[in-house]
Amino acid sequence: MRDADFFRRWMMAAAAVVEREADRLTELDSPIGDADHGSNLRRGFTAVRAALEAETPAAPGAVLQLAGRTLISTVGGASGPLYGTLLRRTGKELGEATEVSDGELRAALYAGVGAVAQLGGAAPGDKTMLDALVPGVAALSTSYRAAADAAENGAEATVPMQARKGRASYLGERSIGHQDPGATSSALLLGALADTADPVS
Amino acid sequence: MRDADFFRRWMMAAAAVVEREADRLTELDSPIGDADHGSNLRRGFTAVRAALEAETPAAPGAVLQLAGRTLISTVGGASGPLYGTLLRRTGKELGEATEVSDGELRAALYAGVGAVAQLGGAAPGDKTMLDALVPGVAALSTSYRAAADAAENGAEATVPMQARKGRASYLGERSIGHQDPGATSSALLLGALADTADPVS
Amino acid sequence: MRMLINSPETVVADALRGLAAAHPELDVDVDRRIVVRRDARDGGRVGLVSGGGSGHEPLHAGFVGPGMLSAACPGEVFTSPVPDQMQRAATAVNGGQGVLFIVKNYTGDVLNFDMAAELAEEDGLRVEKVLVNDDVAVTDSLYTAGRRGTGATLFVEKIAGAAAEEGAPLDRVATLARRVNASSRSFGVALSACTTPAKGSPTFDLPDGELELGIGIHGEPGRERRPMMPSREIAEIAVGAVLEDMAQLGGPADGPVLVLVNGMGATPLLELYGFHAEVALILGERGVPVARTLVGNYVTSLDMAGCSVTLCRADEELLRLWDAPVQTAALRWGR
Amino acid sequence: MRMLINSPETVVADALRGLAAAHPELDVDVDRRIVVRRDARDGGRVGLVSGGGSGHEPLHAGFVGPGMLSAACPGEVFTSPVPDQMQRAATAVNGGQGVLFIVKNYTGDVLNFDMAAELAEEDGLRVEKVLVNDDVAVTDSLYTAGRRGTGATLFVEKIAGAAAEEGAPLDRVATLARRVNASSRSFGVALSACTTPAKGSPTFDLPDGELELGIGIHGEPGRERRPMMPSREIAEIAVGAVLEDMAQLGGPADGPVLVLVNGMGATPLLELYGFHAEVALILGERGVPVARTLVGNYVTSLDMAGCSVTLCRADEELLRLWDAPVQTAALRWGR
Ligand SMILES: Nc1ncnc2c1ncn2[C@@H]1O[C@H](COP(=O)(O)OP(=O)(O)O)[C@@H](O)[C@H]1O
Ligand SMILES: Nc1ncnc2c1ncn2[C@@H]1O[C@H](COP(=O)(O)OP(=O)(O)O)[C@@H](O)[C@H]1O
Ligand SMILES: [Mg+2]
Ligand SMILES: [Mg+2]
Ligand SMILES: [Mg+2]
Ligand SMILES: [Mg+2]
Repeated sequence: MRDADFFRRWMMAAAAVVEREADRLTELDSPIGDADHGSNLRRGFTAVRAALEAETPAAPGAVLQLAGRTLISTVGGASGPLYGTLLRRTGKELGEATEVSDGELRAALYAGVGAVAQLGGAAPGDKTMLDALVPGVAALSTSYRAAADAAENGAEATVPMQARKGRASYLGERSIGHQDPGATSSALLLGALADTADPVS
Repeated sequence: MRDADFFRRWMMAAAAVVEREADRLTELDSPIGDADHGSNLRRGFTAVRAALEAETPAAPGAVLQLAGRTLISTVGGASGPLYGTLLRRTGKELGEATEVSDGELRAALYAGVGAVAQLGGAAPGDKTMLDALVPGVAALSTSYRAAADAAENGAEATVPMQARKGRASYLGERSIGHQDPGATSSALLLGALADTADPVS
Repeated sequence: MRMLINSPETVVADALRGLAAAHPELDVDVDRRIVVRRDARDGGRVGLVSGGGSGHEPLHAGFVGPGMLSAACPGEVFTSPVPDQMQRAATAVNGGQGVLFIVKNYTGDVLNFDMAAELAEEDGLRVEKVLVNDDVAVTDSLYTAGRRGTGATLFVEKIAGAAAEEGAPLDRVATLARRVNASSRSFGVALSACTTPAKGSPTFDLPDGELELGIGIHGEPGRERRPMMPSREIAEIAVGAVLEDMAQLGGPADGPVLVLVNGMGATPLLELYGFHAEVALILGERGVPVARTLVGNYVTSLDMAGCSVTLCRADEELLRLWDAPVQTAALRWGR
Repeated sequence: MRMLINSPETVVADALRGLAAAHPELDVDVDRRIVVRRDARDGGRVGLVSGGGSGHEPLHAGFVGPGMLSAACPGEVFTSPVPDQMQRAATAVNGGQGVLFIVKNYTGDVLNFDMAAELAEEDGLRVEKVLVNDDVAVTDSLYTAGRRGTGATLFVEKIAGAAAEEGAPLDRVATLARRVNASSRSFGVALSACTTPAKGSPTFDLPDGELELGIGIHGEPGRERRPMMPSREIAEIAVGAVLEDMAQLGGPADGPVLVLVNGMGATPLLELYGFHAEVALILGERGVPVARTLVGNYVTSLDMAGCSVTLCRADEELLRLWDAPVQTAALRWGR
């Protein structure tokens, strides 16, 4: 069973890895976007960290909902509402229980990813964060590490895709050959989850 | 004795050399000026050529006055009024005679250069066209070639000078180390005169 | 990085402080990032709220004032604002007649404004939205995020603003705004990429002597790269693309148009006017009468060099509203 | 060369064609290169004629209209116009009350305007001249061509234009113009050089990460090169230099000032407003009250990145004339 502290540590780990990788995410957002994905997420997760230091929600669901609300209120852009919705919806699914099972988390994340797909209207293959989130969440049934690896593979698999959603879609065929920044950050989030679940000491 | 055709050919030779050297003059005007001296003089002498093709003044003085007026009406900048005045004043000094002696031309050019000094308020050593014109005209008593060489030396001698007139003066000490574009074009004008007087066949 | 800034993090806040200092007639909340016309709630007018990423100045804050926007919500550079900003702005400008959100069609802007509209409606406000999507360079909108909102935003904000100023009700202001958008088309060209403060180097690599056709206003490259050409040819391409798409509007092809020749930020006015000479010539050759013209830097992309052309097919009503007085930092005329 | 032009030779003529197309209220003689306010001769006003090299747009043609200039004479890029232009403009705007030439202090401008004044006086016109020389970066004016005319030109043209519009006689308009110039000081900074069409490459070499202090508006480098610094520090240097020099004006050091934070052409408005935040803060710290502020690209240097600060010590009369209505392409307010 996973308690609120586990989710807090996941979010802190996510904040740390976003901080570390922000420049790379912005770089990825340059050729096919507007060069802000890294700074967007850095701003958002810095705020998430501050929120979780100021408040200590007692339930896993509350932790994720606070994180999601914070992202929505601080990030902007496409990724703010999308990641915010991912965490908020996942948190809502987890309800008010103070501990949740891995199965419950998996089901909740399914719902969260579904909400992202609905909000953004994208499907796998459109070269968005969904290309990492969907295979990542699917592999959760194996393990957190498998989910992270699947997301990572999914992110890499966006390179040859032609974008059909988000800014990269404006480029048409010229979007081919670049890795999607949002898929990359999604892999980082699931990586942070795996690191929190199975700390590599 | 020099007739109107001699002065026409001088102006045509000047137009040709300005055309050839325009880019270099503009380059020289970049580090210590506003990068237009070559295009200014090219525009002016192209108009001088056209004017002398349209009209054929019968007197040396009229040729130079027409050229001077044309420069004033087409160049603008500092060099337009200064070179325009040089030629206009020289032309006025030559009067209406249909032929003039080398001595008369020398005296007239003295007056022309004096008019430039008066109009612009500059003196030799200020890093302007006067640093080529003054020694150039002084050497006319030897030969046209000597005048051209003296002007050329005078232009080169502007390199170590600190400008006290014109745009280069704004740079203060940073004007040191660059050759003055106006002194350079003055040397070209006297070079064209020498080529017209002693054609190197 | 050739930027006149304190730090990439403070760019937007610094600009808002400067805006507040320069324009006492505006109510600038630097922390919450909303710029509000001081008398927004007086007069029982419909409130007009727009916003988007920063980096397109004077859009939108420069268009806040009598006859145009009631409030603007600037986001981070090239990042749409967050819903809280628009929700607050809506409350600040609602004089009881409801609020129109003017949203440029980008995924981020759409999502954040949608969330804000939900929040505002939960607060009991009436909210309408108009989506600006005038950029004809985005084709196949089935397979993209749809056409981008660019120069037409200015037309929408000006004309809807004039209608609101006259006291038109929300539905009518919204309908007009949608009509202006539907009647407008744009095409943009970049001669250089731009540099965002966060990245510190150009967003793409454009060698000297080449240009990008069909760019947007976020430093993204266009659809196609071509060798540099004379402005006459660039104008042919831009005006051609706009007119071709406009033909689908139906209606008289020789109806009068509003023209916006818009600089992307780093192209001197000298060049923009020279470019406009070609645009005007081409429109004349094609028999398109020009009713009004605006040349300048209005919907920019930081320090990008280049320009865009926006045309709006305008009937008598739109022209009257276009001519109506406007008093903002960046657009002023009349009365 | 990243330029939206047809050819270096046609830049000025093309821009004038575009100006004519965009502004039917102006009388633009493309061949003779004069831009005249249509009703210049009506009303028996003093005529105000300015001009200078092109590349500083919207200066001067963008300031032609009611309440400001009667005519502008654009020269080639960075090259003063020729006397024939000013002579013709003087004739075109002379309504019998004489003409004031507003001349930026550069050797070329001074010589050409002087020649034009002689010609116009030979034609029987009354001509006065005012020399604008506000740039404090040029020190030792004994050993230079003297201080350059930069941002204060806008103050002079606006205030003298308002006086002429009110019907003030030539002497009084000239005296006022000289007073505005004498009360104004500027300092400019470049973050990049500019590229003239004729040369096609930057006028000087400024490595990324460095800036030039004390530049003029013709692409010439400044007095000093320094490593890049935050805008707060740049503002300290610029405002400091201006205020120090202004102290020589005597009079109350805490008199109100007009502030112009002027972009050199390629610096985005976002950065200019951010820079102005610092300027306003520093003026506040030093106890200098700001009466009016203008932030934008007004006296530019082609595509140079950078900015300048101009302050003008303003009494009640100057403020009143500053606030008077103005209707030009680039500056409009009032009525
Ligand atoms: N409609 C969408 N559905 C899912 N993800 C999307 C959608 N649009 C964009 N994204 C994701 O958002 C990422 C960009 O985020 P970000 O750069 O922060 O926002 P913006 O595009 O507004 O600048 C893209 O790389 C993509 O993965
Ligand atoms: N006061 C002056 N007296 C004599 N020559 C001058 C003076 N000022 C400038 N010059 C000359 O003019 C040249 C510059 O001419 P040009 O570049 O055509 O005009 P501008 O300086 O107006 O751009 C300088 O190199 C210098 O030789
Ligand atoms: Mg982005
Ligand atoms: Mg020069
Ligand atoms: Mg963005
Ligand atoms: Mg010049």
